Amino acid sequence: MTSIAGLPRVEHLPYDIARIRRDFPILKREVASGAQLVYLDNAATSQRPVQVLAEITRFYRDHNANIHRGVHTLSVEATELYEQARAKVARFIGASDPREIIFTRNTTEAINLVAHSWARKFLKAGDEVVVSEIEHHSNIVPWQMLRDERGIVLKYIPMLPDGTLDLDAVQSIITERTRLVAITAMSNALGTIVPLDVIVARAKAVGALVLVDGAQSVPHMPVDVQALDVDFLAFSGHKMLAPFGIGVLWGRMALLESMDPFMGGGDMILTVSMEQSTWADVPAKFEAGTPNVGDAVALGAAVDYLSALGMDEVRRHEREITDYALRRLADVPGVSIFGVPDAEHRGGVVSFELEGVHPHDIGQVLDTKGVAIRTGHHCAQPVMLALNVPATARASFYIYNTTAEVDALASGLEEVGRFFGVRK
Amino acid sequence: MTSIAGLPRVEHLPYDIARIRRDFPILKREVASGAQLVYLDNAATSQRPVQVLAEITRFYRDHNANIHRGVHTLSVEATELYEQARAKVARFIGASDPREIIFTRNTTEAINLVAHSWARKFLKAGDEVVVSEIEHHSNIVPWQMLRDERGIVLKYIPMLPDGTLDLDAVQSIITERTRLVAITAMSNALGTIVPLDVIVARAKAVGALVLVDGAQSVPHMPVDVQALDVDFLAFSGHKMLAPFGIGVLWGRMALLESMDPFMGGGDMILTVSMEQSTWADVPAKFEAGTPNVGDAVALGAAVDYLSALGMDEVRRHEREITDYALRRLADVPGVSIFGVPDAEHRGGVVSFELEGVHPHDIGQVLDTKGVAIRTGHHCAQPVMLALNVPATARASFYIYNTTAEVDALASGLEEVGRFFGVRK
Amino acid sequence: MAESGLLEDLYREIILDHYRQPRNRNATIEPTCSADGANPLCGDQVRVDVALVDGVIEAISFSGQGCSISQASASMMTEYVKGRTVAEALQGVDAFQQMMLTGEAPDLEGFDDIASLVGVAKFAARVKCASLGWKTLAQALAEGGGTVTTDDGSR
Amino acid sequence: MAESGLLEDLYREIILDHYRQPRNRNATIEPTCSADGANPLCGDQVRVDVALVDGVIEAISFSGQGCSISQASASMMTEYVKGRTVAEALQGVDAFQQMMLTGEAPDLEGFDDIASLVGVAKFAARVKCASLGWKTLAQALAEGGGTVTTDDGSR
Ligand SMILES: Cc1ncc(COP(=O)(O)O)c(C=O)c1O
Ligand SMILES: Cc1ncc(COP(=O)(O)O)c(C=O)c1O
Repeated sequence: MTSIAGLPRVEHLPYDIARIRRDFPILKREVASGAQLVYLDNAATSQRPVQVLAEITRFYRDHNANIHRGVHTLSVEATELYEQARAKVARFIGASDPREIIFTRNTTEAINLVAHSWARKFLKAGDEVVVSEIEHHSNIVPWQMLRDERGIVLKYIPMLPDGTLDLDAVQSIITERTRLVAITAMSNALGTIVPLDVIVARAKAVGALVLVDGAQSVPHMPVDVQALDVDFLAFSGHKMLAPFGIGVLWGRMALLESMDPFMGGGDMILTVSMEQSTWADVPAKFEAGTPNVGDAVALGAAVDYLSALGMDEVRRHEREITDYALRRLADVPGVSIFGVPDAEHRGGVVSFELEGVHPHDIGQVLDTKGVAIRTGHHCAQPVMLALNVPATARASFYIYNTTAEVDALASGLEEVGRFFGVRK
Repeated sequence: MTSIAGLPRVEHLPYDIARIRRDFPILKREVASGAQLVYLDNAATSQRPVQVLAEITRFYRDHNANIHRGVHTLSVEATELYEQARAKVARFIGASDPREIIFTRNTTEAINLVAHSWARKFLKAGDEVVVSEIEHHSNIVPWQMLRDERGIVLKYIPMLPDGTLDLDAVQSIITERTRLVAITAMSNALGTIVPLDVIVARAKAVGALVLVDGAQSVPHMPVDVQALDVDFLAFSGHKMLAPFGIGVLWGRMALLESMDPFMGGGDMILTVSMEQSTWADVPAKFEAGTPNVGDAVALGAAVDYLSALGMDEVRRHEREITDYALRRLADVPGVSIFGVPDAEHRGGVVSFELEGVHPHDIGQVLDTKGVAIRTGHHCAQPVMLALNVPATARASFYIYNTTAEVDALASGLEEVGRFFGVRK
Repeated sequence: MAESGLLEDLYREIILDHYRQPRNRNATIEPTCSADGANPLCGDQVRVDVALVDGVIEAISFSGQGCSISQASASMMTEYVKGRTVAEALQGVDAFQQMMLTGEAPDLEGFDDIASLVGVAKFAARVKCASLGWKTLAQALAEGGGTVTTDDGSR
Repeated sequence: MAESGLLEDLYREIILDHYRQPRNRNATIEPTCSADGANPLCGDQVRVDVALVDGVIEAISFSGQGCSISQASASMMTEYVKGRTVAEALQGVDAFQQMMLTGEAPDLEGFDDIASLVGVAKFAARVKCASLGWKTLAQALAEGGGTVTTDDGSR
């Protein structure tokens, strides 16, 4: 097992946006209309730099083999690369032990794994799981399914009209019966940054565990599991420069050891007889079947890329862009922005509506200008319900976005307004 | 949803091994000792042709976006490519409806999905699930877990000493209480090709469903789900030229519709409120969270590659290589081969032992000659138990392997024998 | 501009007209059958109420919310089917679905406005929006009414 | 040949000698403590029986099956610890583990044969084989004996 100490150091690079953009050739692409792409759908998935794509190709062209303890050179190399990626991810989120990193397909599988392997084992009817009203469906539906199957009680920390959580309610909603608080660090629909410390403090006070949905925080800001003092962290590679198909569950070693396996199959066993099987140790216990070795290795490269920039710098850049976007869009006739008004308390996500124009139409018209935004419920229907809108339009930023791209969005919106006859 | 009829035709290519090998640059690699790679570990995972690697890069460089019903160009393109891959896979295995293709991580997840979403819903204590003694752990452990959780009865069709199944026992083991027969089409440890027709006939007679573990058959021989007349088929992309991280569960539409979801999260829902959620239709119901779009698209390219060769030709080539290997290895002093003696009834898998030398040592010494084989229990410990060996050495072939490579294996084994002092 | 051409392909003037001034929207009728339709992934919702007399659609109303395409298409649908028999209406539904599939406008009497939606066929993500009103009408006319959704599990 | 050099790095003559003629294998002793070890992924198994008298390993036996590396290493281990105190034996276990980690042979009296296993450190997949006998010995000497495995969940 590769140790964190054994990893090569990552060289720090200055934050040079022109250089960064050159690493993403897709940004030079034109869409059907002939307009150049302005990619503002990063909360759905990020783009991938050439370094990550090169790593995928390099892995398959030079080292590809199955890692199941093969004795031949390729298998040994592939195993080393896979375990090195695990160590890189551990270092990236401040985990002390690479074995605490479980590779999953995505955030969704990571959360389902906890619902299956921890909650099904340790929770009984009447035990409470607390989530919030601003969760992504992936952090709601697994708990609803568990509720329906096992009779646990599912409670929500309410959202205030500005998209923040009702922190006063936290004290009364998290109770002595609460066994788990499963909470997002950042809302994908509104960009709200959740003050985890308040929630963790209350959870600790009642002896509940804390699972953080880091799908939107790990890609965009420094995250340190020791400093957060939480128990589980789930996130997806595809939102942080890595390929689709690879995600992470981090958990405290003692917890992971206490849990049941999730799926059964090759590689998660110690012994199998026709009568009975015994389980392998963590993390293998949770990685049944042939893992996604290639994409895990590529996630290691993605993490290196982000580390070279520095997550503080990533956050600084996004805060600047978001601040600019909040001000720029406020000037567009008919636009109203949902959520907290300042970039200090939100990630690089700006959800908005344009008076008299359905989000779907906004997205469609912007697309002809090359501007790619997301429209819909963003897998957060409870948020839509609370805002009393069927859907919103959402622009979301990442390391390569520029203020010029925000301008393109704003002037595109002005044209949408004209096209659909929004009064000035 | 892309239809099969709408897919482009695949041009047939003559079986030209020199051309095929050029598509796999890794085959020119040298291992640490300076010897050229002879890759004979294909049952663990295949190599990937440049066409598949190019497709991954092309997807991410030109079309990358999340597919969750985005309205912008990239998202529409990515969705189309993803659904086209689904249709390609459907065509490849003779499924009539692309919606019957569920993308999973691998065979293991596909089988666990059935255990979770079908068996947990429809089986009750005392119901029987029948597997065989030659199954991969992935088709044993999920059923043992279900047995321990729900009290179903797990039965095994025994293996005969030659590695074939005891077909006489099939009649008595599959009974009126049998609800599911989960059976491999080809043993990964011994290469045994299972006469599925016999088993399907008996299963039908008692009204049991049949799940086929196609991890070793779909990559290596023509497979048509209509002709097989089975209910589920599970297989892995990484054993058939596609990347890691993508696998398939095929199931009959009516069955899939009757099943509960597997994981909960984004994209598998129709509506989510804080109180209750409703499920999306098949296949989305089973694909919670962001799918592995890039690798699914690459699987489509892999399937095109295999279709261009023709699966009949693939099988013919492997039968020839296997036939040659069986004869060639029989001549090596001290070698005994496990399993059926003729290549007609086995896939391209040759498991063997070398008198007086532990498989691990065989693998290690061969590696210095560049020859990559697998040693161990091949995730089939019951087979090892039945053969009364701790492990075997296994060579397994694919479309690019040559008789010259079999010769390299054989002369390597001769040297292993000399090195460890096997008497002639 | 290239992009404007594309845009106008989708958003023909007649469509915007129906969107801004929907026909038979929230009309007061005494329905004999109704159905609800939803495209939950866009947030589109529509309800169709039909007053059938002797197999003829005497009056029709739609309500709900959605994008311009879904609203305009529902509006045009109501205009088209009003006064027609159930069989004719269902034929219209078929013709519409066909148009979305093939990208070719059918040669059908009274379909001229509707044919302006032909451009939608090029926008896979929007076909569901355009079809919603029509599918909901078919559901209303079918025995029992009920709820339809245009999310077929594909993406 | 290049490959031969590599091979001989791993399979030193002394290792093959211990493999072909294991010392203290299946010896008849009256054990005071024992432990079983397994490396299920290779099929390696070993049992270590120890006869302790006043904190000194008076007699030792190993049995089981496995590859040349695991067998030779267990054989060398028994030779090394026989006659030593528990503390000295455990120091040997530490020194061995250290050697596998660093790829450098320790400067320890009586470790000369064992140092021939230093080449194993370069073969990640084989370190577990080489360590099995030593870990099992440590387990036997620890309170209670029991079972160890060298599969730590990594690959
Ligand atoms: C027959 C068989 N079934 C199942 C599997 C499991 O496949 P995966 O590890 O891709 O899930 C394998 C792969 O080794 C296999 O050979
Ligand atoms: C906050 C949040 N949680 C969970 C998810 C689900 O991630 P995935 O679809 O990669 O499983 C997302 C992605 O949209 C998200 O933004």
